[in-house]
Amino acid sequence: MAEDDTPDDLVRAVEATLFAAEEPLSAAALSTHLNGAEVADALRHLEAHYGDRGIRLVQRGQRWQFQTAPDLAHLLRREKEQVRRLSRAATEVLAIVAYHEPVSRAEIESIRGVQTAKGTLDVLMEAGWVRAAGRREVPGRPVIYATTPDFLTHFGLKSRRELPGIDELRAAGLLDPVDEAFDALTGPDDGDEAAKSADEDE
Amino acid sequence: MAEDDTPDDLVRAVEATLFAAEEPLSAAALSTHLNGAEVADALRHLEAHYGDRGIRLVQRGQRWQFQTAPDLAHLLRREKEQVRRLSRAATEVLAIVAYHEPVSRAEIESIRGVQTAKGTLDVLMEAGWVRAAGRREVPGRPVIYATTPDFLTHFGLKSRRELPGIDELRAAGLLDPVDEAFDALTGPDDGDEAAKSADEDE
Amino acid sequence: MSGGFLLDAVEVPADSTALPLDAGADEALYLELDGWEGPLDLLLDLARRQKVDLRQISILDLVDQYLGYIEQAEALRLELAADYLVMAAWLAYLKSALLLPKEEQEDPSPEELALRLQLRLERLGAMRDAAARLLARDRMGRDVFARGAPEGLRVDRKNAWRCEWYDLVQAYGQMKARTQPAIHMVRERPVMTLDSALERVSALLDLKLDWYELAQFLPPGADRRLRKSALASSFVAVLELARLGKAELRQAEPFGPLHARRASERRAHG
Repeated sequence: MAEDDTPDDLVRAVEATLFAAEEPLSAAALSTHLNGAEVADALRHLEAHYGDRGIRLVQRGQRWQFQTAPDLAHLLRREKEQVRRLSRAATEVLAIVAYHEPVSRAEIESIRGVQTAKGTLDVLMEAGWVRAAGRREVPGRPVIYATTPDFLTHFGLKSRRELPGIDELRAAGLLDPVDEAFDALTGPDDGDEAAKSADEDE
Repeated sequence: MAEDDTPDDLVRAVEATLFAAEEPLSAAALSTHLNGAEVADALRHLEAHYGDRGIRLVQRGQRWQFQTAPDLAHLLRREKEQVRRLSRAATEVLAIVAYHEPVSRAEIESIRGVQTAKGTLDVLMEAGWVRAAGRREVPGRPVIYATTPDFLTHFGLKSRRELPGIDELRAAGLLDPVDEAFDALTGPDDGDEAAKSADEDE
Repeated sequence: MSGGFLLDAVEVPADSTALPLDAGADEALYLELDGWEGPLDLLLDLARRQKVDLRQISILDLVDQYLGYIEQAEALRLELAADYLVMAAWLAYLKSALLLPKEEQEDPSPEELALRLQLRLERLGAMRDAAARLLARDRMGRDVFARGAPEGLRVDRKNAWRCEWYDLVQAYGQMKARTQPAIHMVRERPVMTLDSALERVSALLDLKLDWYELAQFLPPGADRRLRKSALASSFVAVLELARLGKAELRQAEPFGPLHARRASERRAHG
């Protein structure tokens, strides 16, 4: 379009006015702003000129505005991936969820012997490896957590049964239900049932 | 320019990114945002394309931005008078900082012949045009001041070299301190002292 | 705001060039009192009226104009800031020096002082012009405008978490080991008890009345761990026998070999 090379004064004026405007302008408002000039042709001209550029002149309702081309929207909201290693604490919590699921936070803390910062579970959920899986039907109805399909994918597992070393750990007695504190919390019967039901879940 | 009709993907991306940015962007920042693309050619291309339009792509300091063409100021100004008025003192101090930077307060005062109220520099720093730029390594270690990239943006300067008349002022020695100018004018035949100090300068 | 004229009562003209220095008796005297930023500023203004090119001005005329200006202000009982008066005094001195015959001049010469003043005025003038030209440029927000409603750029940082299965299992095992109740078991190992050492040493000492080195009490062919235990037990055994008066001990020097023998009947009873 040869006419693009030297836009006339009105086209330039419309272009600059729409660019500097803080909100979309109707043709009438534009015209008023530009001392009553007839802006329809200029708008069409600009719309065509910007048709295949990184910027578009678009009409929304009766009002005109510049915006970035829709196919370039990803440039405005870019995501930057940052590879981060899971902290030791988060790894431990993840292991507990994986070996004992479904578990409540209190159970996780009882197994680890330390309080679990809330952020640790959040990190695991952000990573997509752990999800809330309902509530345990005991007083207080604590949220219980379980692993996700993404967890299996990430660690290359078909199922939790494949967790490397789980049989050896069990044989070594490392997965026996926990200590008195845990029993006191849940009651000896509950504890057994929970352990049993966890097994049945698989 | 026929090539303008179909800008390539990189040109469109640079165009859209600069258009959407709230702040001027350096070529480096642009490149980072666009996954390390080489943007120099695209910038030159766009600068030329927008050369005679109602919008311009301009370089201010190391940073690029779109802005309206200056000759259309009369159309846009009526609604958007938002430039703060500077006192004469502030204007003079700003000019002295810009033309002499980096410069200490004592040096500013020696040129102006009056003390500079503390508020004057504060106003310029609050406007974002002047910043403290370290200390001069002389007794007392006075703070020295310099202009900012925002100063260049506001006054439409590509760099300090574009400061109006700076080359002439420098050539005429008008940016040199009075003592230096005096020695240069009076020369070695003005007695022993001048000769001595000229020697020391070497 | 140091060095301003402190007056509200006097009319301020919009244009400072309206200042008439040679005001006639019935002409109104206009003083732009708030306009100057100190005596140098006033001098520059006066010089500018004399000549555009500051290198061409007459310092003597300038001094006269400044002093005349100060006099007029005083006649009007304007309160002048001290630095204006200091400048007036200095200029009066400069004027008299400039008018004196050359040979009576002091050092630095008045010409030198005048030149320095002129250089200062030039520099201030240059900055004043530069400021005006700077302000006259196309300024952002006044003459040119940035985009009114930019979408803005945002970079969302997303964490891609990493963890290896080995870390997972190892963490689990170590954690379990950490929290497991600890049971300490001592490994079984060959020892010679004190009782059997007592028996053994007594039997050997009874064989003959002679000095035995401690090592000779150790069972021949015993492995290293049993020898250690036997050595310790045998040592305690000889000490015990010595305490009971059934054996004598001798050692030539600290850490030297320890010898024991059966106590003779005589000495044992003596």
